[in-house]
Order: sequence, then structure tokens, then C-alpha cells
Amino acid sequence: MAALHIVNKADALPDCLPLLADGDALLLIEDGVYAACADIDANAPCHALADDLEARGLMNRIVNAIEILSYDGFVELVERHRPVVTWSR
Amino acid sequence: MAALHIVNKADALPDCLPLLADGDALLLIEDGVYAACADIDANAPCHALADDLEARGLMNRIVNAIEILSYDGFVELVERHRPVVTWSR
Amino acid sequence: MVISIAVHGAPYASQASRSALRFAECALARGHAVHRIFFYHEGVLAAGSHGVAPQDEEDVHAGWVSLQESHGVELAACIANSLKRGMLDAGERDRYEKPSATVHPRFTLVGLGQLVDAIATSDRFVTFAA
Amino acid sequence: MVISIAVHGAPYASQASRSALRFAECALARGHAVHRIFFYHEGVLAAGSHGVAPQDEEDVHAGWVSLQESHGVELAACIANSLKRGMLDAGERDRYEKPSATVHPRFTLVGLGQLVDAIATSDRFVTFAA
Amino acid sequence: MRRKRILFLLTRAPYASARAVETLESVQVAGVFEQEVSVLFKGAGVYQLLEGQEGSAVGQRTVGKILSALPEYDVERIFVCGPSMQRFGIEEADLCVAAQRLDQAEQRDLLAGQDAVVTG
Amino acid sequence: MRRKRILFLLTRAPYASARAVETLESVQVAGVFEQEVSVLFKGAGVYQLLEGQEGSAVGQRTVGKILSALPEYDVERIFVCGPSMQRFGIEEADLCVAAQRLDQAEQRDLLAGQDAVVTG
Repeated sequence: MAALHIVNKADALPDCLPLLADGDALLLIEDGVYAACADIDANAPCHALADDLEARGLMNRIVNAIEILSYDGFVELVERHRPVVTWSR
Repeated sequence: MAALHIVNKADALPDCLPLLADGDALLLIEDGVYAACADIDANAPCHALADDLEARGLMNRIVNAIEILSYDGFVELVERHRPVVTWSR
Repeated sequence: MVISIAVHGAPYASQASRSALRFAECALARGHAVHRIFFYHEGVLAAGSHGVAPQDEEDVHAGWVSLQESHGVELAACIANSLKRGMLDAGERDRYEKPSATVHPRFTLVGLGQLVDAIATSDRFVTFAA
Repeated sequence: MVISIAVHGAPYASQASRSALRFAECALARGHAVHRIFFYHEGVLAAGSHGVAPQDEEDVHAGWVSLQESHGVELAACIANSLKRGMLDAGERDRYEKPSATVHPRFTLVGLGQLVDAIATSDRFVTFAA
Repeated sequence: MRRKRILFLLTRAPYASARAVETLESVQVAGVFEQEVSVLFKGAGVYQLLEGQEGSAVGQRTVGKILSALPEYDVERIFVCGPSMQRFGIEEADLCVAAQRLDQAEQRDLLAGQDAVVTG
Repeated sequence: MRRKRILFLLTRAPYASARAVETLESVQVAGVFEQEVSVLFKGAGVYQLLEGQEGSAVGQRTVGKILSALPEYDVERIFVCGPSMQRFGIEEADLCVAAQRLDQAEQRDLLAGQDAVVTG
């Protein structure tokens, strides 16, 4: 099964990106969602949590093909991936 | 009077360096002392706190002309500078 | 699916506790079993019963208590990390002769074996970092 | 010289409290007046009286209490930041009907005006960030 | 109370912690106590200035609204680091309050005149 | 207890917080409970491996000593991120315990085989 990578600080993204494998998924939450405002060179589908984007005023600042998720979508990602890897600083 | 810049995370140094003015001093403490292991392009005298270097095993890894201080030297720097600016992340 | 969750950050210092609470609520709503919430590091501070939340902000501690009451989810705080941060249940209060317990009774203080057990027992383990 | 100090980080979560304590001790030894230690943000957790420090680590809370007892330094914790983090003195315990105070009596809970006053009254203001 | 020049140096993004809100509360109090207050947003702190924030989405107060009310506390000297805005791709039109953009030399001058700096 | 493959991902420098020590305590417990434990030091976490640490200088336990004792808890699979070592100018001779250096592809393989990851 492929991994879900959760990034909760934009600064933690560079550590995570080189470890994305085929089938893995990337989820930006909390301060990780600021990374959705710049290009992400990831070979995996990228998602970001709606609540965290909305709080920070980022809904209209997203570049790229990033899928916006509710917590329901978050749980669904966890269902489909193992292990769940959290990247922080 | 010139400022004392205290940096307690190595990652905070890039924000601080461009703001060093003539007569200012730089003091690395806590996780800021890791910055003493690489070149620092500062136009100000650089100091680092001995306790924090020693805890981390960095006493023999310092490059550059960095002065190692006790807390006594820290207080002395504060005596000679105003304002005291703390840089963190 | 059986899910366990770790919370590493304190309320107000990080979003970890609130994010984990929302995730747990949603996992339950989707029919999963949430086996254990393990509060670790500063995360243990969510167990504190003495906090007074600002009126214009969400009370995450109350949210955990409510989740426990309505779904029976185990709220387990690392006992070693709790003790040094002043989070005591009645037993630790007596042992260390402190004037009162500070942990809400819906939380339990447990050893790190319960973190390993949560991982071993669950299909998924999700960490909410500080 | 009159010096005031701000502490922003909690014990165990950051070195701020210990670094500030060492700095304050040393400033006093050099003959300075330490007017006020202002505990802000997570820094207020250093005021807690219920913590049990690990035996092989320094007890920073005890260090603050000892500094107060020997030098009379004012240990002032932001009252708003304290309340939401469960740090209550006897007055707040009564007001919010909590079972006990959690702040050591050598600490006082004060408003943010005392932070501004510390800056206005002192020759130097030094922040120990989280 | 003596009147001092106090700079609040705000370098953290909002919402991941209560730090931004708690620091802005002391900015308000310093204003009420008639200190000579300046506020500089720098690094990730510039995110506090973004328009369109909605703190209730994460159970918190909205930092942008607190900022908009600062003039009521006689806090008028609001600055933002130009290089930080550029780094994060933020334009002046994206800000929720009027903040004067400073380059590095101007920030050096701002710092040099302060009696104290409060890091947020 | 079921035996699972658990990776501890240690990405923080020691001493600024108790996080490194507290995480290593759970590594020990996982070893005692006969889990298939791996430990990966990455990013600033590689600083935990530096030789010559002396925690008492800041009133704390010495992380390097805790690491050296991991084999007593049957934790033998200790890895370090090669690119992180290079970034911080750390050589193998600087490490206080033997850690197997992994490049990015090897780290991807390590992650792929895990049941759970504990972030430190």
C-alpha cells in the first residue's frame, strides 16, 4: 500500500518531496497550506485542507492542481494509504 | 546606541543578517548556535553562548571568528546595546 | 477500520489538538473505530481541567471531553510527559502530595506501552504534530 | 541598570525559561536590578505548581521560585494567557469555581499593562522567545 | 508611565498558534498607554496581513480584523518588510490594512531608533 | 501484542525542546515490546547523532547517550539521511552511534515497507 504524507508546516515540504513514491499522496494542513500558493514539484497528487486555507485567506491564492478537501476527504485519504507520515519542523 | 541581535534558531538568521547596522552585535543562543558551524556573512561581531554549544557537541565544530561567551558575557553585551532584538521562528 | 491518533501539540501553541479532534469526529462519522487518542509531548496539556477558554474561541479541551462522552473514545495522555508538565490525575496527586488533580477525569494517564499498543492494534496511525 | 525580561516558551517545549533564568541570575550577580520577569504566551506554564520534574533534569520552575525568594524579583504571568492555559491563582480559582489554584504563590497574574510598564520602566528589555 | 519607542516585530504566521493574536493584544495595550508604537511584519509574519482571513474556520479569532482595529488604539505606524512580501508573492493589493513597505535599509533605520523590541 | 513495522522519523534538533528525549523513550518501549523498529534521523534530526554532546550544560539528559543504549532495547535498525548530513556538513566520523546512511531512493524504500510512522 502507498503512503499518505501530511505536511503541517510549509518549511517541512522540502524534506518530504524527495520521498514521495508511486501511488503516494500529499496532504497540506495547518501552516502547510501556505505551500499551496507556490509551485510544488511533486510526483504525487496534492491536496490541501479547506478549513486551514479558508482561515488564512488562501482560497483564491492557490496555484497548481491542488485538490481542496474537507476533513471527510482527509479521512478518505487515510483509508486508502498506509503508512500515514507526518512531516513537521 | 547600537542593537544586540539574539538569534535562537539557525533558521531565523537570514531574516536578521540584512538588518545588522554599524556597531550592532550578533549573539547565537539555543538552536541558533548551529549557525556557528557555517560561514556567517555578517558585518557585525558574532558571539555564541558556551552552554548551548557544549550541550550540542559543537565546541570543536565552530568555523569563523565567533566569540564564545558565558552568561556573564551575554549580560555584558546587553549592557552595551539597545535595543535588544530577539529573532526566532 | 481501526484508527488511532497521536496529538503532539498543546492547544493555543499549535493546531494539533483541534485538527485531531475534527479528524476523529469525521472518522467516527464515516463508521470507523477510533481506538485511542494518545496525547504526547505538549499534547498532554489538552487534558487539563483548569483552563478557561476565551469566549470567542473554540474550547478544544471541551471538545475532547464531549467526544469521549458521546463515543467512548479513549483519551490517553502519556504519564511521564504529563507529570513533568503538571498534568496529574487523582493517583498522581496523592503520590506527589499535590493539592489537587489537574487532569479531567475523562482522560487517563498511561505508559508509553499504550502508544505502541495503539499502533499494533490499529489499521492506521495518524500523528498530529506540533 | 534596570533590566526586564520576557519569557515566551514553556519549560520542556523550549529553552526560553531556563535561558532567561540563567540570564537573570547573572544580571543580578553583576549588580543590575531585575525589575520584572514577564511570562507571556506558553511562557506562563513555568508558573505551574503541579509539575514533577524528572530527577535527571533541571527543575526550571523551582529555579524561578528560588530566584524570587532570594532576590525578590517579580515573577509576573500574563493573566489572559494564563487563564486559557489553566494557570490560576486563588482569585481566579474562586472566580471560575475550579477545585484549586495551579500557580505557585511566588508568581502573580497581571495584565498586559505590566508588560508595557516593564518596558517603560527598564533600561533594557530582553525577550527569550519560544 | 514614561513614553518609549517600542517596536513589535511580528515574524510568525497566524492560526498555527495563538501567538499572533496574543501579541496584537499587547500592541493594543501599548497604544492605550501612549507608547510610541511601531509594528513591523516580517518573514512569515506578513501572512497576518493577508485579506480575506476567516479565523472561525479553525475556531479562532480573525487576525486581519484585529489588525484593522489598531488605529482605534492609536497604533498608526504599521510597516511591512518588502523583501518578505516578494518572497511570498504578496502584493500591496492583497493586504487587509494599509502598511508602509520598507526595504532593508529602512528597516535598519526603524530598528536603530527603538528603546525596546517585542518579538511576536 | 501484534508485531508491526514502525518507523520513528526524527527530524528535530535536540535540547531546544524535550522532544528528542521523549521520542527516544517511545523507541525504547517499542523495542521492548518486540516491534520491528526502525529509526531514521533526517533534517535537523541528524544533530541528535553528533558526538560530544553534554546535556548537563543546559540541565538536560544527553541525547547521544540515550542513542548509544538503543541496542540494549533491541533497536538495531538505525538510519541517517545522507543528504541531510551533507547539508549540515556532518561526516560519518562525527556520529556518536553507527547509523546506516541512506540516499533518497533507499529512504523511499524504507518508508514503503512500514505499517506506521511516528514523527519525533
